[in-house]
Amino acid sequence: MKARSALLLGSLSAALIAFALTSPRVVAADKVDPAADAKAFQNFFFQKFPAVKHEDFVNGPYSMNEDMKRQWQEKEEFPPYEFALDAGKEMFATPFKNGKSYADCFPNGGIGIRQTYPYFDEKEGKVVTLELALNRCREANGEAPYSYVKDEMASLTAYMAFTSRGKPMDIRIPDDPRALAAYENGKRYFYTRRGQLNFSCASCHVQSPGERIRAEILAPALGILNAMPIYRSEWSGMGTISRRFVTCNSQTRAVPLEPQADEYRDVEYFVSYVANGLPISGPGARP
Amino acid sequence: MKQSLPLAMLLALLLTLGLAPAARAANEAEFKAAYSAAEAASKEAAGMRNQWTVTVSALAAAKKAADGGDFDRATAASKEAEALAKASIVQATSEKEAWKAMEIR
Amino acid sequence: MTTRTGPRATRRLILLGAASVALLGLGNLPFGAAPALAAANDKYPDEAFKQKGEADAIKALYGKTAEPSDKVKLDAPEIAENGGVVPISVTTTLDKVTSISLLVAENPSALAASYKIPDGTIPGVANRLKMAKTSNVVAIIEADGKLYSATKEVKVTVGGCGG
Amino acid sequence: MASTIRVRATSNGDITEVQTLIQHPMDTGLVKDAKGELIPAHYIQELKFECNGKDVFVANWGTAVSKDPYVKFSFKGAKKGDDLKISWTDNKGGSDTTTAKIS
Repeated sequence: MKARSALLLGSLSAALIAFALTSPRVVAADKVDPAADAKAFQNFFFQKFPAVKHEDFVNGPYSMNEDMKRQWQEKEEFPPYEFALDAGKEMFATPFKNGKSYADCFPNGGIGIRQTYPYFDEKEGKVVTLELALNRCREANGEAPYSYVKDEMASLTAYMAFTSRGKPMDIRIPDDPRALAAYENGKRYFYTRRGQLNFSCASCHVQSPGERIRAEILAPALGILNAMPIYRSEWSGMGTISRRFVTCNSQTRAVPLEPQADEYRDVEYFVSYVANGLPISGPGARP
Repeated sequence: MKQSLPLAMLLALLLTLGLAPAARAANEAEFKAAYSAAEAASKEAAGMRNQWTVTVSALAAAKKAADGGDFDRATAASKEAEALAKASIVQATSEKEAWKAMEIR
Repeated sequence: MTTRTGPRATRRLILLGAASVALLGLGNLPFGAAPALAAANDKYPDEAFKQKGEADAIKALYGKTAEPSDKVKLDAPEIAENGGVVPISVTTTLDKVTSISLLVAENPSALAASYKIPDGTIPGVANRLKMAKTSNVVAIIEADGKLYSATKEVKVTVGGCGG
Repeated sequence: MASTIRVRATSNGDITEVQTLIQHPMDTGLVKDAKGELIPAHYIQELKFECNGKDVFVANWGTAVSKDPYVKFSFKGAKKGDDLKISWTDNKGGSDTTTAKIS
């Protein structure tokens, strides 16, 4: 990290110094300041879409287009994720073979806590996502882990998200250099172009939200994970955050990493952190 | 498609010189060299966690063509795979710094 | 848009691909079992559902033609967010309505759904239909023995950037 | 196993609004599976709603109705507490039925 930022400062020299005078944050370019990042990130969207109410950003494409919003509201009357939600509730209540259940693995019995995930685990020194915690809970109780991209994991996370609906996203970054590094790694992944189409997450979700990509409207990056997991008409099924990251990668013709790879956990950490304060709206229905 | 032009010229050359039988063996060696170069570049790209799906499918197409004995197509596909892998390596290297320009400040 | 790397062709892309191909081989839909079932309750308009074209389906279903009427209110999106789930609803101010049907002209078989409206039931329905591609959606209402219709075009295409 | 039919029947005044979501693949018979074989057609053909011994709504569906189909309609002549019987049959002879109280 040190060498690269020194190189950066050297090469930008004059322009940077002039710019540094105006906003002190840049002088300390390599000192990571998540709180300032989050503020800048949110203001970028609030100024770019002044007509959109702040909490509406979590509705993704539907906050960007009236016709799509109407189709969504009609679906929401009896949403297609209804079955996953019921299945998740039932699974959550069914004890494991050893008598314990998910409630024993999570604070507050796992109810109304989704907004605190992913969190930075200081023992492990890494970001732990809700999907990872669920599988670890299963393994700790002698059960086989679920696939990260299939329906069981989506049903469980759908129910846990449902119990947190409306609660503001509340991601914490502890005062631990490894947490800052994970956050910065997530930010790097978010803005890094990949795949033969040479897109980064930002190319679509920061530079052109609200615009069409064939039939679909691009969702703004702000609050894009607040509605997870989502039932997508395109998959005619549920999708977890892992499934969304993997499919997004392959759409830009980048070979996806394995679900819950460090980069995915870090980018989830970054994207969730900058959406702090916006309400959880999962599970969601999307095109 | 950009590969087809050199391929066509190669074929034309072979036909005129009537070296078809000798060319058949040389092509296999030529393919092996091209394929291993492509594989090396592809491994490097994967090592940088920035592999492209098109590189993987070009490599697979090369192998399939070679198994079928069509070494001309196999060599062309290997060359394409190598080019794609190299491009993904350039992308990963340049993005190490370039991403900061996109960052919302 | 051919996906050279076949295995990842998503279900929806297959739907689109197969739908356009299947236009030719429609005849062999396994309706063998259905008529026996339908005979048990003769209400299932099997013949109408097999018709390819929209006009034939209406003729098979009602035996007469419809005239457009602004009393039939057809509510459908301008651009479908996804061809697999298109929310479409019909309401009307006509009275003595006995049947409402919905047709998607460009689908492999035009007739999508047909509803019987006994008296005492409000003449209207909302449902979610599948559309193979951009097409006219036609709502037919049978009121007091006459047919009224409304038509709206709904644009449908695939989503996403590449793959 | 829980019923495949989710229903919400709410009445205000003389009008009862009914919303139903049914868990069913609604395969068109035109889609290929991962191995390239056609998935045979499997779709609900008839969905019937009965209240107080009378049909209040009968749906005849083709292959163009979405997966996990949804339908909404309203009818008169019922009140809170009445039973609404919902039943469907599909082209493979499958079926399911449930009864819901109008709330």
